[in-house]
Amino acid sequence: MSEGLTHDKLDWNELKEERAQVLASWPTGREVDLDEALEFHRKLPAELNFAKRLLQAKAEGKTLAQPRAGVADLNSHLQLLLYLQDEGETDLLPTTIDSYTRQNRYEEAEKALLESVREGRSLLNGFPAVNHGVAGCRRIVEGVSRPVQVRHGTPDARLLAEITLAAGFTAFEGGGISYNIPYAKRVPLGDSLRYWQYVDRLVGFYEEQGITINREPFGPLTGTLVAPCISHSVAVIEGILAAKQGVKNITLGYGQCGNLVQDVAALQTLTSLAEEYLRAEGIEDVELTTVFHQWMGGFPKDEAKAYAVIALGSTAAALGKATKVIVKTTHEALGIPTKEANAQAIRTTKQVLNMLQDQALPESPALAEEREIILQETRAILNKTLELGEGDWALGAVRAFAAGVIDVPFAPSTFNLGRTMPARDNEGAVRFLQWGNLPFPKDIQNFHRAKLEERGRAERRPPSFQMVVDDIYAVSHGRLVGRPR
Amino acid sequence: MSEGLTHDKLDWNELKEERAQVLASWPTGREVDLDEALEFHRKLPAELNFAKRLLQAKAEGKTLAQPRAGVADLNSHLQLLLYLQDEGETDLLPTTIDSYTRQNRYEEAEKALLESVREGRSLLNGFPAVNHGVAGCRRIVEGVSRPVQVRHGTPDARLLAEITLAAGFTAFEGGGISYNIPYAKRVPLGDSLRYWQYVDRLVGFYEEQGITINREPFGPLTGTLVAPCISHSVAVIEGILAAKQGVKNITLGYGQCGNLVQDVAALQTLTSLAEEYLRAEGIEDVELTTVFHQWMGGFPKDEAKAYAVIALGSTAAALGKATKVIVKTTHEALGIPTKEANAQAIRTTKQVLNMLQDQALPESPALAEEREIILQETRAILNKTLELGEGDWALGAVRAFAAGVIDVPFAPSTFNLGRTMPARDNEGAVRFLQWGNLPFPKDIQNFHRAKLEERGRAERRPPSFQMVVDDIYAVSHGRLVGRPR
Amino acid sequence: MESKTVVLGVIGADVHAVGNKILEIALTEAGFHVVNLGVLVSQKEFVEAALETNADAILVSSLYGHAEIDARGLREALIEAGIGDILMYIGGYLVVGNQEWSEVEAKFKQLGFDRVYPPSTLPEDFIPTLRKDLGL
Amino acid sequence: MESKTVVLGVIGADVHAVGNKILEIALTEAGFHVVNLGVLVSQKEFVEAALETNADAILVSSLYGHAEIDARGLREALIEAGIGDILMYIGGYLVVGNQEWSEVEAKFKQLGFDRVYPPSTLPEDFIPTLRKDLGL
Ligand code: B12
Ligand code: B12
Repeated sequence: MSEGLTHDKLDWNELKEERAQVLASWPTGREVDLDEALEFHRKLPAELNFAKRLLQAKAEGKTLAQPRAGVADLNSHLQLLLYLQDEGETDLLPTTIDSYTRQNRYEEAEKALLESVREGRSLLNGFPAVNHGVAGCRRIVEGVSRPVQVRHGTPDARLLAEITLAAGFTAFEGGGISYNIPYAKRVPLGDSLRYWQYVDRLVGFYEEQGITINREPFGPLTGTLVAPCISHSVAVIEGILAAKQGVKNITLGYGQCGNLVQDVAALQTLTSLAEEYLRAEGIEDVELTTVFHQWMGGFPKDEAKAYAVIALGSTAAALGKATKVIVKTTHEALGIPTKEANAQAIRTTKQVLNMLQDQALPESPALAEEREIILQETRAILNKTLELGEGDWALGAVRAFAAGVIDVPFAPSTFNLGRTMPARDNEGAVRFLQWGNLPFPKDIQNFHRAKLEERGRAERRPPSFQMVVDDIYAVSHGRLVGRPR
Repeated sequence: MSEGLTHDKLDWNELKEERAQVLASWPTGREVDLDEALEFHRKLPAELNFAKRLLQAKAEGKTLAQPRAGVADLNSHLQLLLYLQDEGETDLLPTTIDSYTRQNRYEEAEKALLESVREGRSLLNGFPAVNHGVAGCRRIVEGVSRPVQVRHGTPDARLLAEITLAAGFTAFEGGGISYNIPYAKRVPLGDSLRYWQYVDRLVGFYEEQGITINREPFGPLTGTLVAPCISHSVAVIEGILAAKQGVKNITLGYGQCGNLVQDVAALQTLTSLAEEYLRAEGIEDVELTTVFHQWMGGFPKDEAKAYAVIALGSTAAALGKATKVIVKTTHEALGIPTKEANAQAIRTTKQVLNMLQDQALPESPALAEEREIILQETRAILNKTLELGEGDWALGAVRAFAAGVIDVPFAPSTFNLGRTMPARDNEGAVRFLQWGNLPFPKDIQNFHRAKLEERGRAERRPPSFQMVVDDIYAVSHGRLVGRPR
Repeated sequence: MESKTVVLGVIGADVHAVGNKILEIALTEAGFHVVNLGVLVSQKEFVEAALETNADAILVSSLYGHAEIDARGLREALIEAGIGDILMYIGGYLVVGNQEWSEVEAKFKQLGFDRVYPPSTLPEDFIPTLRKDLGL
Repeated sequence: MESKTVVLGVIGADVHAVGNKILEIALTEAGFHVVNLGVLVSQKEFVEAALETNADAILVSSLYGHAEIDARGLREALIEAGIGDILMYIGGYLVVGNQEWSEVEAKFKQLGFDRVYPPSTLPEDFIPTLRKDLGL
């Protein structure tokens, strides 16, 4: 699949054959009619267009809230979204796709969907949009009064994109790296990059016809001690790759690490880095916004404590002026949330966002230093990646992962080297105990070493893997830094 | 009562007659036996002494959590505290006193207590400690395994102090200003100051016998748009007055205003100001700690939103490194909380405190500026107060209130001038729309004027009383700044 | 339009002053003549003020949870003073804790209040009704 | 002491890798020989690995909610492969949402699991039992 991979724009006409194959891979593919879809999008009121809603928020300096949600059955899913809209007071809506669909296992999804309808409860952890087809999905878009995004974790989302965009969804999460490395084991990175060029090219086609679709690389990756430089590198690369295919409205993501200064510095550097590298590619007409994910690692089981984690994430998002924040729930450590728990978490989040709406983390030397660290680390990774790719970002990404120049901690993919070992420093910022092959200059290496030694001294133990394990459990056990018990 | 009021130390022997009168004012007064009480305190394990627990937390840089709680019946109250200890995971315990006792209406308290026992539900909004007497109160102190504080709102708390301290409580909230101006209408300030000198002298007596009792002026006052300079002035004066009577362990309080920078600046200046003015009085041996009150104004009714307000308060407390934080509950806008709601709020608070334990708001120009404003304003008020008092803080306080040099917004007391009008600026910090007779220098006056004009421009309306009304409702309606609807 | 007189106050040992100030402003803006007794108001003060000012209505606030005890007998005292049929409202946090509203309402209706308002009532929520009840 | 072999893996289309890595470390530290199949493991892979390594136990993880569907028939496949009596545990977030635990446990016992563990089980919560079950 990935033979001859480059970051250049795919030729829409040459894609015809591939599109025919993709649409034939499951019966509902037949329902896709681009002309009819464009017509539908043109009639969609502006406030239901996800891309426009984000730009409005950005202009107003507001942070919007968005939950995750998806169940198997169509009517139940629509009811769920309406509940989150009306009782959750949400700004943006999601449609989270189930895990079989994410692995293109539509038959299994179909079986579980039927069983779900029969048993009257969802046996799927999301909404099987491909199985519901264009007409089914459109009932969602037409049934709600907030913009809706497709959220998933699919290495090959070509059919899912064809169907949901034709149905009228106006935002599509994911990317060739971020929906492969944390979400797959054996899908070659070149393959998923190519699949996602197809998706981006499709979005680019809509854009050429005057319909702006928002695209959002998945920021948090494995959600577990992912330092900003790793997720920023992936976000910038996926942003460039999307822009090359004609995407004009991109939301870059980052998952809360937990140290307020690091989190705000991460948000502040995310778009500036992307702009810097886009400009270097001669791309100046892309609208960038940011998304902050509330804590993506293990949660406390106690709902009262989970509220604290949710509010802290909202605080960082607000003080860092993210364009939107993805909301967790108090059921995070219990299972897929009820609609009530989901709505409550959105309201908690919105109260924090509203109360902090007019405030930002004040500029300070600590914040500036943290930004500088993130900028230097990310540039080191990105520059090396481009060098490996001999000027091509797609090739560069494949080679950078193979070489461990980009290396996502705890990732299941065999195409990720897995040599880095993150751990928190004494103030809870995520640093590297081992940076593997990350191309860090000496002073950055020393910085990480010093930071972990400082923690080691405070804890009277040498920096070691036990710190990592303690850090992984820490938030669910009620703290940020995994101190020795 | 207040004739001949000065800030000098009361002579313990000269107090004998007054003590006899106080103890005779309700039958349980007879139970007070100071020698027996001292014996009990001496045997109390160190970890149950409130003052020591605070010093430990201060040394470790930790912020402790403390709820409010009190019901009429003794057993029910003990059960309530045990629940907050075991299920709430609280660090410190309270015993909140009912409103009849606060007004010395022990007969009414007695009636309501009996009716509460009969009906099996509390008809009182707190624990009538005087009616329960020394023996009753001691069952509380002996029944729990956290230090317990008496929290109330009593202009004349002499008997309450005698009884609860004799029972073994190791911390006593209140002060001659802070438990009068927001809590009474017609009690002359000189009288309440003198009543509280009695209380402080009693605490000083315990101290002379080697028993440290913590004293805490009530920081938030009316809880409604009280700018730091007002509450800091009161805190410093009450701190000095307590220290003059021999109190050695004082916790100074501040109620969350809502702007993070202002709140942290307030916490940072609170002890430094107190030290400065104590030193000027030649007092150097007082241990100072701080208490941060989560949002004291009107709360949102929705529990999910209330969680956000609670978590935001905890965040400011942690980032400002308060020694303890007083916890609100999600039932704040519904009525006195159930024990479950109370415990949940403590756990939410503790999760925030723990996760932010190793972080502080980084030093920044904005923070320094805010501190400078608070320092200048408070010094202006305090210096004028001392001038009015001709070197005496007690006299100065009486005259300062009469002159509006200290002026608490929305206070019910007729001894408060009530000429100031606070309102939020465009970033939510509490400023003055009208500063009445607060002795602000010209540049400070201009600062407030400019801040409110800035907000006015943003809202396209001139600064006016409508802003104040909007600000009062704002948090319960889901935001901090009361923007025009 | 002739303006109606209302007596306003927070009953008992209650010192919650903020809502009281807001109500005074809102009622005055709505055209009422407001006699505001402030906080810590006894039953006697309510009765005397109503008599003295020839008031058309009494608005009792209670925020701190003791209203049940504090308001008992107020209607009887008004009857005794010869103004037993004066319109009387009560509002605030009327009981300790968060109890079933219908029961709270019934309890205070029985104590002689014509209308009973739950926590967080805004001026705009009841002033129209007050005008109607007073024939405005 | 001879060391027992356990096969470890996350079943179905599930990619939650963190707990799996932690379990591998903890079991290895506890003296087991761990054959870790990682995430996205099919029933067939579990059976083959158990056969090939002559394993003493199979530890199945499922975090994403589809265990009910993914684990159906695994015991039967093991029986067919001639190792039907191998000790088998399952743990994680086994169903979609937060369902009554006793029902979840019963459901998976019926599917042929010897022990069923709820969310947030720590290594120290089950390794002692595993040792006992394996006669260590
Ligand atoms: C600020 C505050 C204080 C301040 C008051 C300062 C002052 N002197 O004014 C301080 C800190 C001193 C204080 C003290 C106490 N408080 Co207080 N306080 C509050 C708080 C947070 C806000 C009140 C407020 O100002 N709201 C804003 C104004 C604008 O709204 P409002 O007062 O509700 O009034 C509006 C409506 O109710 C309505 N309304 C009011 N009266 C009437 C009458 C009629 C006829 C109508 C139609 C409408 C109406 O119109 C008003 C304008 O919109 C509330 C909880 C909350 N609401 O979030 C607790 C609360 C009222 N307090 C409470 C308590 C118990 C106390 C204390 C006993 C301390 C304690 N145990 O915690 C003491 C009592 C002191 C005393 N003797 O009265 C409880 C009452 C509980 C209950 N009834 O079950 C509450 C509900 C908090 C709680 N959940 O525990 N408090
Ligand atoms: C991090 C995370 C992710 C990361 C995973 C990255 C990666 N590749 O590893 C990402 C973001 C990619 C992700 C994706 C998804 N996730 Co996820 N994820 C989590 C989260 C937050 C933490 C998991 C974790 O790492 N915990 C830390 C480790 C150490 O703990 P652990 O995994 O629980 O494992 C321990 C124990 O369970 C136990 N254990 C595990 N297995 C076994 C086996 C035996 C025999 C025994 C005895 C014990 C045992 O021991 C382990 C060590 O202590 C949890 C919620 C939570 N716990 O707070 C949700 C959660 C597991 N995810 C969930 C879901 C639904 C998904 C998605 C479908 C997306 C969605 N709809 O939101 C996708 C699924 C992708 C897929 N195909 O699998 C749900 C499952 C819901 C349910 N079952 O009802 C959870 C519970 C969140 C929720 N409440 O909705 N997720």
